[in-house]
Amino acid sequence: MSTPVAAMRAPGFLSRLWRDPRQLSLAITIGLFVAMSVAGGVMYDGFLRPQVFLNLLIDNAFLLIVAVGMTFVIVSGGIDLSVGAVVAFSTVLLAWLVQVHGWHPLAAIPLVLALGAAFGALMGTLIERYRLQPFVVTLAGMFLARGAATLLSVESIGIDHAFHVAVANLRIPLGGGASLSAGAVIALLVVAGGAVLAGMTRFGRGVYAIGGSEASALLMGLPVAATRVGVYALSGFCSALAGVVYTFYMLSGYSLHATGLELDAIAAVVIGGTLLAGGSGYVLGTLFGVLVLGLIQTLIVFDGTLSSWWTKIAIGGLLLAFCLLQQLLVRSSRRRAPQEPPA
Amino acid sequence: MSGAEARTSSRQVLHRGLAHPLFWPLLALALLLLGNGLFNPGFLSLQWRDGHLYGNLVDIANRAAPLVLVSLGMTLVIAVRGLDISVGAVLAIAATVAAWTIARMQAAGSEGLAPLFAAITAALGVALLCGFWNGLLVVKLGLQPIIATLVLMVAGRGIAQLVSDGQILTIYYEPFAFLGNGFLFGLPFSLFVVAAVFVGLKLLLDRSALGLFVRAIGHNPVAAHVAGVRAKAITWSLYVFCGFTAGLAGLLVSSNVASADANNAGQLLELDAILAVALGGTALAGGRFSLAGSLVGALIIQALTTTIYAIGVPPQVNLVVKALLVTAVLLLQSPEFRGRLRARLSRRAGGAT
Amino acid sequence: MLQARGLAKRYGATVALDGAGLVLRAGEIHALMGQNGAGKSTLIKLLTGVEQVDAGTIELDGRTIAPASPLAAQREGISTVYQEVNLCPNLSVAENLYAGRYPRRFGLVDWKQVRAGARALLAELHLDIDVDLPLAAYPVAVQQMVAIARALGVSARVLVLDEPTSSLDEDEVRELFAVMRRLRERGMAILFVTHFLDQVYAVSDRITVLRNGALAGEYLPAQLPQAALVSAMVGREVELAGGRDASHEVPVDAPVVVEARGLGRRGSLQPVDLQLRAGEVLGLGGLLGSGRTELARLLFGLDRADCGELRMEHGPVELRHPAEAVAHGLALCPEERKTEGIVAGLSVRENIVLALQARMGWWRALPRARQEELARQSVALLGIKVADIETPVGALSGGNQQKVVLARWLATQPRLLVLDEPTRGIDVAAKQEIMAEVLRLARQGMAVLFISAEIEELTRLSDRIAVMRERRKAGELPGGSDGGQVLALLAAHEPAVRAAGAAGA
Amino acid sequence: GKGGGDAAAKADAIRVGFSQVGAESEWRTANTRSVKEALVAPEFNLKFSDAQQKQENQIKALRSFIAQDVDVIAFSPVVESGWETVLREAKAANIPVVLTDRAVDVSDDSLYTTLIGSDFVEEGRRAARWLLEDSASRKSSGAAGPVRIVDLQGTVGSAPAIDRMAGFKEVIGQDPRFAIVRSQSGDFTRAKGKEVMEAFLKAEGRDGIDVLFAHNDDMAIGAIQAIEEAGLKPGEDIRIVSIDGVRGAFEAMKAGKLNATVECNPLLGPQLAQIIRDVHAGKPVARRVEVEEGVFTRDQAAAELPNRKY
Ligand SMILES: Nc1ncnc2c1ncn2[C@@H]1O[C@H](COP(=O)(O)OP(=O)(O)OP(=O)(O)O)[C@@H](O)[C@H]1O
Ligand SMILES: Nc1ncnc2c1ncn2[C@@H]1O[C@H](COP(=O)(O)OP(=O)(O)OP(=O)(O)O)[C@@H](O)[C@H]1O
Ligand SMILES: [Mg+2]
Ligand SMILES: [Mg+2]
Repeated sequence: MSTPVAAMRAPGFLSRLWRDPRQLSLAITIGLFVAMSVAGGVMYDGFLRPQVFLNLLIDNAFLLIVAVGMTFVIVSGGIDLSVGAVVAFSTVLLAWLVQVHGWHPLAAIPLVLALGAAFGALMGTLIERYRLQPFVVTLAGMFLARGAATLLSVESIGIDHAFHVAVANLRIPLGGGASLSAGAVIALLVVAGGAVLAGMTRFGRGVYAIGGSEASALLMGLPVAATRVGVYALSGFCSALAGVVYTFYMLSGYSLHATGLELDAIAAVVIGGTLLAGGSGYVLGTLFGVLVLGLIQTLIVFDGTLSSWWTKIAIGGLLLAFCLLQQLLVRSSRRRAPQEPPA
Repeated sequence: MSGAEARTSSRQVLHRGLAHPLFWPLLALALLLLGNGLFNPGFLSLQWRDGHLYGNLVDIANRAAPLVLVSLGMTLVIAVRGLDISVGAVLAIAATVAAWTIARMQAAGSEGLAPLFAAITAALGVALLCGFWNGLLVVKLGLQPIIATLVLMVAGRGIAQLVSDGQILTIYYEPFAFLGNGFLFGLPFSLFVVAAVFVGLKLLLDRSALGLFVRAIGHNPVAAHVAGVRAKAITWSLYVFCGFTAGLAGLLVSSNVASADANNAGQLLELDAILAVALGGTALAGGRFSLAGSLVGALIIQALTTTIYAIGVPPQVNLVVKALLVTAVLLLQSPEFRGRLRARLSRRAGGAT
Repeated sequence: MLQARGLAKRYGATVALDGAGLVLRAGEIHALMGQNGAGKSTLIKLLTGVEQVDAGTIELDGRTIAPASPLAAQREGISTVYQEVNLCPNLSVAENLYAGRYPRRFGLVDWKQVRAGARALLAELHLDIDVDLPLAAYPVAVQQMVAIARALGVSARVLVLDEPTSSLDEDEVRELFAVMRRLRERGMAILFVTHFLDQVYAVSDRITVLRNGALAGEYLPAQLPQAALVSAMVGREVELAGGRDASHEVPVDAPVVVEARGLGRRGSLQPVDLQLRAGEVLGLGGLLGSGRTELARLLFGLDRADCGELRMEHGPVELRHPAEAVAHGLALCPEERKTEGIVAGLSVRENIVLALQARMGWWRALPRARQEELARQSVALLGIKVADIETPVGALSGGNQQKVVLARWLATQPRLLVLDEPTRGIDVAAKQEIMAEVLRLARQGMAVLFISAEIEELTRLSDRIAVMRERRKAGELPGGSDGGQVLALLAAHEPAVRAAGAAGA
Repeated sequence: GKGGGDAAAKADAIRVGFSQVGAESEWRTANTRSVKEALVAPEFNLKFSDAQQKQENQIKALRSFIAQDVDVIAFSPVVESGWETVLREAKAANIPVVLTDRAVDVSDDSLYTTLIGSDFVEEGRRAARWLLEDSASRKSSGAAGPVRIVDLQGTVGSAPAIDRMAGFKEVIGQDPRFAIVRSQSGDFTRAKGKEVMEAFLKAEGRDGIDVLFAHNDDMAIGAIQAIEEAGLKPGEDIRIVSIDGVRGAFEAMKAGKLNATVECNPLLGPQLAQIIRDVHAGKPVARRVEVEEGVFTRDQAAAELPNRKY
C-alpha cells in the first residue's frame, strides 16, 4: 500500500489524541474548564478556594448522576426527557414513605431505585417494541412522573428522619477546611462506574454500536432490543438515585423539585462532547459538562451584580462562548492534524 | 354484481384511507372530541353569538393557533435534522417587542394604524433575526442544534425582560387586539393567519422544489450536498422561518391577552411544538415530514388541554391525565402496536370459535 | 452441508425470490451469480436470518433450520459479510472486529487482547492499519476488508460473502482469495457473490446462477465458458467485450472543457495538471489511496483547492460548492454510494431528478410529468430493476442503486462527467450497456473522467489514461496503451509493506 | 476587579448576599427593585443572585455566599422545606440569615434570625372575608341557591397557591352558602387565566358562575377578558377577587371590572435594610416582622392608583 497508509499508523497516545477528534474535544473541554476557572480567579476574590470547586460537585451531584444516565441514552441515539420528573417523583415518594408511613430510609431507598429502573425499562420497552420516538415517549413519561408526584403530595414534605439528617449533614473532610458531601461522593462513584460500564463492558460497547448504526448492530448479532431497554432502565435508575441524593441535599420531597433538569442534563452531556445523533461520547466528558454548567452559575453568583434578566443573558452568553471556543479549537486542530478523515 | 363491485371499491378506498399517514392522527383527534361530546353534551355545540361563532371547538382552534404556527416552523427545522428549542423565548421576545413598540409609538403621539404596523414589523423583524442567529450557530458555526438554540432559549427571556424592564407590558390599543381577538366572517382572525401560513407553506413546498430538497437534506445531507443542493442555505432559511412563525405566534398571544409577559409567554412551547410534530407523524430524525400532520398534532394537544379543563379534574391530576392520553394517542399511531393488538384479538376470537 | 430449496420472498408487491435454491458443500468455494436485482442478496439474507422466508426450506447438515435473527445464524455457524458494509462507523476497527464476542478479563472487556487479536486478524489479510481509529476514518475499501476480517474471525463453518470484492483493488482481491483458499482447505464452505467473471473463474469450485429470483442452474466453472455464464444470468445470448472504437481519435481542436493547472490541496493532493477535451474519455488509474477520489472531489468543488486553478471554456472558475459545479455543467458520480450517492428515503424518481432540479434552482420545479418521463427513460436506459418509480431507493438491490446515482447525473446532461468507480456492483451485462451509453454521450461532445480500479476496463474504454501515485500524477498514457504500461506506472516505487504482502500471497 | 477605588469604601460596607426566587411576576420584580434600592453602597455591598425559580439554585447561591464569607444572608425561600442543611452551614460559618417573604420549616429555630414578610394563608383568608362581607351587603339581590365560586389557582404545588387556597377555604368552608364549583391551575399567568376561564364559562354556562377567586391579579386580568368575550360583565355578573394588588389590578378596579384585590406588599426593601443593620450590629430583632398590607376595593381604586409603583 502507498505511504499514506504508513502514516496512518499511530505510534503513541499523543498523536492518536491529535487525530481522534473525540478524545481531542474532550481534552479541549477540560482545558477550557481550567481556563474559565482561572479567569474567575482573576476576577473575583476567593474564587479559587478549593471549597468553591468542591461545591461544584456538592451542588451538582444529582445533575451529575442524571447526566451519566443521560449519556448512555444519548450515545444510544435516544433521549430521555423524563429524568427531572423522575427525580422529583423519587424525592416525593421517598419523603412520603419516610415521613408519612414511617419507613426507614434504608428500606425506602431500594424501593425507589427499583421503581425508577422499572419506569425507565417500561419507557424503553414502549420505544423498542412499538417503534415509538424516544422524545415523545419520555415526554409522556415526564408528565406521568411529575403528575404522580403531585398526586402523592402537592406540598413539599420535609424529611427529619435521624438517618437522613445524619447523611445530609455528613461532610467528608479533605483537609484545609474543605469537605465533600455524601451525595458528591456517590456522584463521583457513579461517574467512575459509568465510565467502566461504557468503556469496558459488553453492554456499554453495545450502546455505542447501536448509536453508530442500529442496523449494523443487528447484523453483527448484538442484543439490540435488550440493550435499548437496558439503556432507559439505567437512565431511570440514575434518575431515581439522583432523587435519593437530592433528598440528602434538600431533606425534602417536592413535586416541583428539579424542574427543567432534563435540559441541564442534556446540555451537560452535549457540552461534554457527546453527539446528540448518537454513537460518540464519553462519561468523563459529561463530568466536565456538568462542571462547566456549575461553573457558569458560580461565576454569576460571585459577580453578584446582575439583575434577573442579565443573569439569563449571561448564562446564555457564557454557554455560547464556551461552546464556540470548543468548536473552533476542535476544528482548527483537526485542520492542522496530518490527515483529515473524509467527512 | 355492481354491488360487489361497489363493495370492493369502497374497501379499496378504506384501505387507502387507513394507509394514509394522516388517518391515525385525525382519528385520535376525532376520538378526543367525541369522547368529550359524550361526557359533556354541550362540548361540541356551536352557537352564533354577538355576530360570531362561539363554542369549545372555536376555542380549541383559536387557542391552538400559536402552537400550530410554531409547529409548522418546527416541522421544517426537524425535517432537516435540526431542532429549535428557543421558540418559546422567541415568542416572548416578539410579544414584548410588539408591546414595547406600541407603548413607545403611543407615547410619541402616533395614532391610527401606524403603531399596529410598526409593532408587527418590529416583532417579526426581531423574530427573523432570532431565527437568523440560530441558523448562524447551527449552519455556519457547526454547533449541535439543541445547544445552539439552548443559548437563545436561556438568554432570550432575559432579552425580553430587558426590553420590558421586568414588567408585564399591558397594551392599551384597540387595533392590535384584532390580531388575536378579532373576528372575521364570524371566525377568529387568528384562524385566518394560520390558514394563510399553512396554505402558503404547503403551496411553496409542493409547487417548488423546496419540498424535495428539504426531504433530501433530511434523509441524507451529504448526498444532497453532493447532488448540488444548497443544503446549508436551505437549512439556515428554515431556521429563519421557524423564528418567523414563533414571532407570528408571539403577536397572536400578546394580542389575545393585550399584554406581553416576557417571563411566562410561550413557556414550554418548545416541548408542545415538538410533541405536535411527532404526533403528526414527522420523523424526529429528519427526512419524512408532514405539515398537515403537525397541524393536527397541535390541535390534538390543545384539545387535550381543553378536555382536561372541561372534565374538571383537580389540577394536581392534570399531568397524569395528559400523560395517559398522550400515550394512548402514540400507541394508536404505532403500526407495531396495532399489529400486535390485532394479532391478540384475532387469537382470542379464534380461541372462542 | 447447507441446502436451500424453493425459497420465496416478496416485499409488498415486489417478488424478490421465487423458487431459488442452493447447495453448498463443505470445503468448496461457491460463486453465486446473477444480474442486479436477481435476488442474490435476498437469498443471503434469508440464509442468515436477516429476513424470514415466505416459503421454502433451509437445511444445515440435513437439519431444517429457520434462523430468526443474524445472531441465531451466527450460532448455527454461519458467518456473513453483507453487501453494504455493515459495521459501525463510530467504533474503532478493533471493536468492529470483536463486537459481540469480546474477550474478557474479570468480566470486563480485555482491550489489550482485542487490539492484539485485531492486528493478527488484519495481518492475515496483510492489512496493517491503526486498529484504534474509528472505522469511518478509513475508505470503503478498508472498511470492506475489516468486514471480511470480522467474518473470518468468527470460527464458522459457513462463510457468506456478498460482493466482498466490489471496492477492492487487485492486490486486496488476491489477498482475500488466498485466505479463502486456506479456509477451504480447512473444510469451510464459502459462498460468495461477485460481478467480476475473472474472479469467479479464478477461485470458485462451483457456480450457482439466479435469474429473476429463481434458480437458473448450477455449473462447474470448467464446463462453462464466460459467454455461457453471462447468457445463463441474462437469459439470452449476449455478446461480450466491445468498448472504445480503436480508430477513434479525439480531434485536437476539440474545445477544452476543463483544465486543471496545478490544482492541489494541502495534505491530500499534490498539484495536478489535467486537461479534458470535449468528446474525450480520460481514464484515471491508481492504487487504493493514490488520490484519485481526492482529485475528483477537487474538480467538483466538494473540497476546496488551496493551490492552482481550474479553467473551463470561458475562463477560470472557482468552485466553492457542488451547486456551482453543477451549474457549470460538471457532474460527479461519487465513490461512496451509500453515504454520498443515494438518498435512501426518497423514491427512484426523486433521486433521479435531484441533481437536475438542483441545477434549475429551488423555485422552478420540474413538472411532475417531466420528472416521471425522465425517471422512466433512465429506468429503461440503464435497465434499473424496479417495479415502480415511486419505490424508495433504499429498497433497491445494490447494483440498481448504483444505476440510479448514475442516472441522476446523466439526467443533467453535463459537459464533464466524473465517474468514480461507477460500475461497482453492477453486473457484467449492465456494465457493458452503461459504458456503451457513456461512450455514446462522449462522442456527442461530453467529456468523461473515468476512475476505475480495473486496468482492463481503463485501457478498453479510455482515449487517454492518467495514472495517480502517492497523491500526485505519475504520468499520462495515450489511448491504446496496454495494461502493462499502466502497471509499470502504477508499480514504480511500490512501498515495502505492500510488496511484502504481495510476496506472501 | 479585586482592587479598584471603591474597595476602601466597600471595606467596611455590610456584605449582604440576597437570593431572589426569580423574576416570574411583576410582584417579584417590584420586590427585587425595592430590595436593590434599599441595599445600596456605600453602606451595603449587595451580592444579588437570581435563582430562576429553582430551589436548588437558591441553595447553590447560599453556598456561594458562605464561600464568599458575606456578613448577612437574606433570601426569599421558594418553598418551606429543604433548607436545613445549607442553613446549618451558614450557622457554622457564623453568618446570620434573614428570611423575606415567607418562613422556612426547620427543626432548629436558631437557624434563622428573623422573618420579614407576608403571610399567604392570611391573604387567602382576607380574600374570603371580603367575599363574605360583600355577599352580606348584596343579600338583598337574593339569588337562589349557594354562591357558586370558581377558583383560578397558581402553579400546582407552589407555596402561594397552596397557602392562599388553604386560607380561602378555611373561611369559606364555614359558610354553607358558598360552594367552590371549579378549581383549576392558571399558572399565575394572564394567558392561562384567560384560557381556563374560557373553559369554565363554557362548562358552567353563563349563569353558572357567581364569583371568581384568582390567586393572583394577572390571572384575574386574563379571566376578565374571557368573561367579556363571553358577553358578560366582569365585576357585575361575576364578582372577582384576587390577590397581589399590582397596578393592572387597580386599573381594572377603576374600570369596574375587578371587585377587590388583597394587597401583598412587595416593597419591603427599607424594612429589610433596617433589620440587616440591626442584625449586623448585633442588636436584638423581632422573630417576625409584618409588612403593611390591606384589602382594596373598587371605590378605593381611583385614589390609590397613582400611588402604585408596580
Ligand atoms: N427491503 C426491500 N423492500 C422492497 N424490495 C426489496 C427489498 N430488498 C430487496 N428488494 C427487491 O428484491 C429484488 C432482489 O434484490 P437483491 O438485493 O436480492 O438483488 P441482488 O441480486 O443482490 O442484486 P445486486 O447484484 O444489485 O446486489 C430487487 O428487485 C429489489 O428491488
Ligand atoms: N488501504 C488503505 N489503508 C489505509 N488508508 C487508506 C487506504 N487506502 C486509502 N487510504 C486513505 O484513504 C483516503 C482516501 O484515499 P482515496 O480514496 O482518495 O484514494 P483513491 O485513489 O481514490 O483510491 P480508491 O478510490 O481506490 O480508494 C486517503 O487518506 C488514504 O490515505
Ligand atoms: Mg445484492
Ligand atoms: Mg477512491
